[in-house]
Amino acid sequence: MYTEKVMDHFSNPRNVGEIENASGVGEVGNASCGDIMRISLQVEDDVIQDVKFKTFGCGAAIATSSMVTELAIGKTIDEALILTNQAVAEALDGLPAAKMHCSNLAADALHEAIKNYKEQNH
Amino acid sequence: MYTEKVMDHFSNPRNVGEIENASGVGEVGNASCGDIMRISLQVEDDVIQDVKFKTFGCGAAIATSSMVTELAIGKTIDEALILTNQAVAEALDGLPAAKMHCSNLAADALHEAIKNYKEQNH
Amino acid sequence: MKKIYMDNNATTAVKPEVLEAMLPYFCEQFGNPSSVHWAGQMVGGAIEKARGQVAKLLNCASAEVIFLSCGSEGDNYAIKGTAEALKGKGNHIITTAVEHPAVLETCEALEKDGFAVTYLKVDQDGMLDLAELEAAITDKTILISVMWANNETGNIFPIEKIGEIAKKYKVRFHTDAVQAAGKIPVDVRKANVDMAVISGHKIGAPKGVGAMYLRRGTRISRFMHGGHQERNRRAGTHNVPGIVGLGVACESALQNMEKDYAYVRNLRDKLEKGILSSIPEVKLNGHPDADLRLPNTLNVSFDYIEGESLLLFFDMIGIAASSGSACTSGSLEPSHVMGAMGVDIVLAHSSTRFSLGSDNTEEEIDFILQELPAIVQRLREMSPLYKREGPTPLSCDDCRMVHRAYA
Amino acid sequence: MKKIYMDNNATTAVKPEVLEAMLPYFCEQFGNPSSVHWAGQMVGGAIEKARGQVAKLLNCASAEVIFLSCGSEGDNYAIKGTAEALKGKGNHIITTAVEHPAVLETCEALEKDGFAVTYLKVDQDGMLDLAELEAAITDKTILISVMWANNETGNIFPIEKIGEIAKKYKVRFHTDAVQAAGKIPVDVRKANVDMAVISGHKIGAPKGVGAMYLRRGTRISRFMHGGHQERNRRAGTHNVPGIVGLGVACESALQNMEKDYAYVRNLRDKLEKGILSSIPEVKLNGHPDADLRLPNTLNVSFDYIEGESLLLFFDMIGIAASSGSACTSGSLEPSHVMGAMGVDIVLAHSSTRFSLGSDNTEEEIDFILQELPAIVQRLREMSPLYKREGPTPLSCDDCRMVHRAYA
Ligand SMILES: Cc1ncc(COP(=O)(O)O)c(C=O)c1O
Ligand SMILES: Cc1ncc(COP(=O)(O)O)c(C=O)c1O
Repeated sequence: MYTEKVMDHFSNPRNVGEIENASGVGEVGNASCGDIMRISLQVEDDVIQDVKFKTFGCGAAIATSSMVTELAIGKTIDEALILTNQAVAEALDGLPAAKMHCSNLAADALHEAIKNYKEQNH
Repeated sequence: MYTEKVMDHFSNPRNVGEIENASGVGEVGNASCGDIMRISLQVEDDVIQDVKFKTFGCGAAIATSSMVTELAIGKTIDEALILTNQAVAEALDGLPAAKMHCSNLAADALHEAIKNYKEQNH
Repeated sequence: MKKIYMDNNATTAVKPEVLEAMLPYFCEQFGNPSSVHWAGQMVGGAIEKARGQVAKLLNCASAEVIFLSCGSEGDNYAIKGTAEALKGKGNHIITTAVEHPAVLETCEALEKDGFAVTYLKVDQDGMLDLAELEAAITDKTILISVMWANNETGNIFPIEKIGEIAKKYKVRFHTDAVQAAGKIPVDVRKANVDMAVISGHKIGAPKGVGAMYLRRGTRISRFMHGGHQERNRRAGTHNVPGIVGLGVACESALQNMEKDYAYVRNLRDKLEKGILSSIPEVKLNGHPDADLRLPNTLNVSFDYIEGESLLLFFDMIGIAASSGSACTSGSLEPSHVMGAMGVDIVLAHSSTRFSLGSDNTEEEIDFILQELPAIVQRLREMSPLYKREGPTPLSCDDCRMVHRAYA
Repeated sequence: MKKIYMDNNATTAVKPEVLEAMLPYFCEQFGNPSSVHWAGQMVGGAIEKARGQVAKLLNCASAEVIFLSCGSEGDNYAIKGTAEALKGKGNHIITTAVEHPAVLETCEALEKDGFAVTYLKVDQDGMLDLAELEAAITDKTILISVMWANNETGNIFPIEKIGEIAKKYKVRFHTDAVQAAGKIPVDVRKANVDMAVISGHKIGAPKGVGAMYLRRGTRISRFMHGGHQERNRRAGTHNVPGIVGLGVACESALQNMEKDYAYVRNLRDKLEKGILSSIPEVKLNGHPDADLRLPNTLNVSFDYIEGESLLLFFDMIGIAASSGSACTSGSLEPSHVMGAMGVDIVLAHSSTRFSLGSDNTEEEIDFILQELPAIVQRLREMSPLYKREGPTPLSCDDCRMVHRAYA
């Protein structure tokens, strides 16, 4: 069902947790769909220094969350804003069709967190 | 599908043929149903001395025809008239349910032959 | 006693390589492919592999293959599913008088629900008049259903030409390819077919599995409601070993098709010529041009003899064949296919089908040709119709009543 | 890695004695039982033997057993066949909100055809109110369909009492006994059931075969049209090996029922107690009285965790279980059974089913109880819902739309 990369990120998720005194926090998803993703950021000079996630959801939800944290760290917030859910799925060598919609929201959560950071800082 | 007795009478049918100058001949059945039985009798002093049959039909039709000839030989015509299709089937240790109606007409053919004999002689 | 099996249109033995491929899926890889865990995941790939193998035989995409439980289910699904999905467009269905009961009875059931069905006639060779087919199309016609090859006579219908007509009038086209698939090329794309049905046990796969080609984008209502299997098209836990077997059988059939066609056809032609030349008063049922019949099928009527008794005599010497006579099929009327071809009723009752497979041998043909004349003669001597003087008694109202009760 | 299979309600491995009994029917005794010749006749007895074995498990007459391709087909046939046969009498069907999709989707399809369906609610323990059932009956009610046992929770419904109500009001009564048969006594006569459906692959027979008990004299329209198999009740060439396997599995289930019940129940109770006592914030789904659940089924929700990820973590250490979460079933909503029981949506997503079989061992239970707490804790630490301060975001209009597109 899942690619090796998905299984790797799912079974050894990177950057799990919540950043205390985060620069920004974003959450997307809802319990009906079975996926909730929460991303917290630490941003310095508009560069993402650290990202952590917490996710309630299926294997795809956890793996995309983990992957998005890896992709985001070190990027400027503008670079991170053009990161798409599709790109996250591709970085994982793809997701099953049924998972593309609801479980592939990690980039959205990242964008929400950046938005939240911007609201607080600009 | 068929009992051993049916298969015996089917594979080695008794009294196949037609009696020349028969005392009586009876035929029942039709091509639509796939069964036609023809019985010819030789009767002396109202006792059936010989019976022969010709049958177009399935295994059950041939076996019941063969059996009815065996049952009839030596009987008086009155005794033969009370022989039923059911009795013929029982003498063969039974027939499949689907064969009880159309293929089990041998006693009827015998009765027709007796009727024909009576018409000619009384 | 040596056993000679010549009833491959009724069912085939499972091919050894098919059974071998199936075996791991009963006790070891037994998972439900819908499951997330190892037991489910280890079989999912097997199903998709089989889907590809079926697709290759039919020349379609894997995603256009739906696995089912048998050929009958495919015919029911294709026809009822179309009727339900397109009832807003029209209520007219065109089929033929010589289809398998899975098509005919389904159409008859739809007639009770307000659909109008045209049952195209066939000529004495069992062939369709395509002009008649075209003329039957109205703006209410939602479906044409014509079998690719007939199970009793082996007649092959001009599916490509019918596909062109269907395309011209934009009418959906279903074909029951149960007898054709694996024996002759069945290219659903080339023939412009929208739905094609096959059944495993006719091609060396086990009983209890079938498949339908459903052209991408074809709207169809569900037949089997329930779970989400087969992308919501067919509910019920996948018959994994059966599906694996069907896949391997399709691959094997495709691989061996040319070779098997030539081999089996040669045997069949020998049997055909032998019977027609050595036994008097025999009628060939089906198209006289052997190219227009399946390579493995021979259907002949031995006049004056009822089919079941012939089969039983065959059986005594180990030969398995089948008959179009009433008594063998559970109903009380002879084959509707013989009826539609205008075959005389006695000849219809005496119709006998030999359907060969690649396991048959030339020695078997020789044996049959050697034994057959005496058997036929013996039964003829027993028949009141042979050398008969008077007319043959034909109909019987009683029995028709019984027939109706059964039907 | 040792594999621990605890998903027997999804499907079971074929029992060795079942496969052994089936094996001769693929390549050697491969005939079509409808055939007159040796190849057909040598398998006819096998089918009738299996019919007797199924009948014995259900306590009915052999002639009341119809072989089918799966449980879903049985539910489709029973419900659609009744609706069609009795539509002159009425158009009302009573079922429950917790049936298998094979029943629910079939009823929903009938609603489109003008039937009215009452979906009885269940309480928080997943149980029916029989007074409500009785009150739902009108003079238009033609069918009551209530499952014998629920596949997700294992809840056993009071089929005998429902049978009495059905009898009192002379309404036909169908029960989906797919999960009950073979695990607990299923006596269709005692329960006054008219139709009961079972499926092979839930009781150690292969996938692709099922059976229906149809009480003698029950009028039903055909579902699978076509040939005359099964006394005109189910078209399609018999799945001989599958049927043989189903027969042996039924015999074996009957023989071992008491022993297996005690054995499996003991393991399940240990697992249940162990989980509930060692992990906080766990909810039992189903009736708290273990006597009212199948002996093999345990359904629990681990709060804050989505089911599929739990299953995948289980899978990494070899444990196969299943989940009521949306993501695992192909649709996007969590289990309708959890929904009907009023289980909170997060808990519904975290519901996990362990369904045991007689192959499971005490060591396996110990292993699970040892590993489970850490897995649950790890996923909880990862969950934004665990120790959350704000409210849980609940609904999403977008996704509902997608759900509809899928259904
Ligand atoms: C209660 C119940 N009914 C029906 C079915 C359907 O059975 P099958 O998969 O054999 O169609 C199942 C299993 O999936 C079930 O658990
Ligand atoms: C032409 C044709 N269609 C359909 C079927 C039905 O197939 P199945 O027995 O797999 O349901 C058969 C065989 O019986 C057939 O010959």
